[in-house]
Amino acid sequence: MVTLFGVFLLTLLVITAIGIVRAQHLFVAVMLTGIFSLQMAAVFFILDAADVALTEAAVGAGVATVLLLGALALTEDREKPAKRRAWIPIVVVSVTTLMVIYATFDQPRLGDAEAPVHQHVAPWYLEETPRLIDIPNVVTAILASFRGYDTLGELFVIFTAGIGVLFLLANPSERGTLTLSQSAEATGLRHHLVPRVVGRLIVPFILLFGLYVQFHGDYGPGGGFQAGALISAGFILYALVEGETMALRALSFRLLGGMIAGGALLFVAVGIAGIVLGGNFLDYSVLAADPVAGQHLGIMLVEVAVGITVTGVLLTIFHSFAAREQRS
Amino acid sequence: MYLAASVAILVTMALALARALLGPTVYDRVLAVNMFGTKTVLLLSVIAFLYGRPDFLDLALAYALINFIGVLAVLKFVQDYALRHQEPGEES
Amino acid sequence: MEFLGLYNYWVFAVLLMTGMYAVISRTNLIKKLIGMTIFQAAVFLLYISMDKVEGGTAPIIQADLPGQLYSNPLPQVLILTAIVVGIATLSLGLAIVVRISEAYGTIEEDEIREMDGE
Amino acid sequence: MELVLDFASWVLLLTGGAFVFIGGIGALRMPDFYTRMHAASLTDTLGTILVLLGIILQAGVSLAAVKLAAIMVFLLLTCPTAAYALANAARLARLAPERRVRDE
Repeated sequence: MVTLFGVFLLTLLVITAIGIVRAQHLFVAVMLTGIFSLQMAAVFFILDAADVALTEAAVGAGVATVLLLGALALTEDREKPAKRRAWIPIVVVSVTTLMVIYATFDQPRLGDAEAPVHQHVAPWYLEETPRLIDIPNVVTAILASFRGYDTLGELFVIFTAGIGVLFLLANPSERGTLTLSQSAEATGLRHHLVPRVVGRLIVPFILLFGLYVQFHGDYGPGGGFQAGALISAGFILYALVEGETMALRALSFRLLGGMIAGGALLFVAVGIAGIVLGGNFLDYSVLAADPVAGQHLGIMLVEVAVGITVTGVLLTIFHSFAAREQRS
Repeated sequence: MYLAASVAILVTMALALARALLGPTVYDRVLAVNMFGTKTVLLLSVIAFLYGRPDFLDLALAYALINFIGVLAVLKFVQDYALRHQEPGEES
Repeated sequence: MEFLGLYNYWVFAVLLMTGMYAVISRTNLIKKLIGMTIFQAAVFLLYISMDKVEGGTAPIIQADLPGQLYSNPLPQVLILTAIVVGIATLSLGLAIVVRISEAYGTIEEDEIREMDGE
Repeated sequence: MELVLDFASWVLLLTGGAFVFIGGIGALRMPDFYTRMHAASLTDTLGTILVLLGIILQAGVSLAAVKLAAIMVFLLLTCPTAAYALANAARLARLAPERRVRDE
């Protein structure tokens, strides 16, 4: 029955995607992207991927819409109508769609336990995680320990993207001491009493929930990526209701820069600590006397590192866009 | 009975999507996004119980906490827009 | 019910190409980026569809239920990180679009080409 | 006792589902934006309360019930705020009418 829910949601997903492409008004496209993200999260949840759904929820609801609106405010919010009807793309896209659909007939059916993808390393991860690492959430175990190299790489991609946005948008002379004018824009929604009161009330809960997701990630859905996105959503809410200036007073640009670098360095430091103590890079078993306790410690430190960097990068990006808006 | 409730929620999601696609004003679409968000919270809670894993309510909780940030961002966007485009003598 | 087993992959194909269409046929740069996120989401959907095991549950081990089947955790790890990387790269793209808009006064690709004197 | 609780949660879930559905119809069929908002946000909150209460009765005294109660409280706080922000945005745009903000 739940599979049918999935089919229904997937159909809505396709309709939404076509709606996004057809929308002339970019603002409308952004709003439909919000719906698209909600549907994706529900589909992920139905397909047993609770961690992924939580990530999509934290990123799609809190951060993506705000960033896209920030970019629209800096550019244009309307697409120019196409001068001519593009036949070639339609033909190319239709033919490719049919080819990909033809290729899917060789795919194993959804939920087939005999599919090749389930035969390789996945059973080993599921069997050995309780013995080697002893945390219930296998996703966190793989993310932080078994495939720690991957995660380190991904973290550095995020790091690089954050630095790139900073280079492109932040004014060098203002960096570090970015102070915003007290104009009406800089104060955000301060004069709106209802959002301000409710926002103030909700922000601590979002941050608390973010910390819960961060440190409960070994036992339930969660971890550094989700927590980073949730905590940045909390600070973005604070910046919206209290103004950029107040948010930067809480977490200054300089501190955010430190967080971006500090998280990545902490991850590498944990890896090097493994070498120093006689193991391999990112081998947490040697971090404590007991290998399993070492794994617990290593996973916690690495997840904290991820959380710090993700928070730093997302907030830096948000503030860079907002500061650009001030100047223009 | 979970099924009945979730079918009602799914149909409402489709209605909200229809409103989002039809418009006619952009605010109708924002309204539809917000509606879709609360319906997602409900659907996730119901499915968590259908699956018998109530520890996954964290997801619904996350949406309940941060889903309204998008609408606040819309308010700020429109407000800034109105401020920037309010040149004297310009009316349409 | 047999054909429903492939429905996820068909949706993947259609979404992939919807995103692709936005990227290759639209001239607006932000629309292209939004198309790219749809393309990305299609890939996420493909991976997550592959992880499902019939009768399985999310790979968070329940000690009180031995013998419980779990879905494949590996694609979930890949996609979990890819979502956050996706938003980071999207904002990098948006930052570039903002700079283009400031330099050229437009974000339409063909107008930018004209200004470059092609 | 078990039966009474089951029946109560059954009724709550069904009425909640009905309210959610009616809200959806209202949001689709009402003639203009402000009335649509009224339909959406009013029955939204009521439907949400009923559905979540129905699930809480099923969950019994557990961590899940606490989480559900938290979800309910947060939704009741954030939904009206979102409605306020949306109505304000719409009003602002009417005050400074600008074709680019208005669709079409």
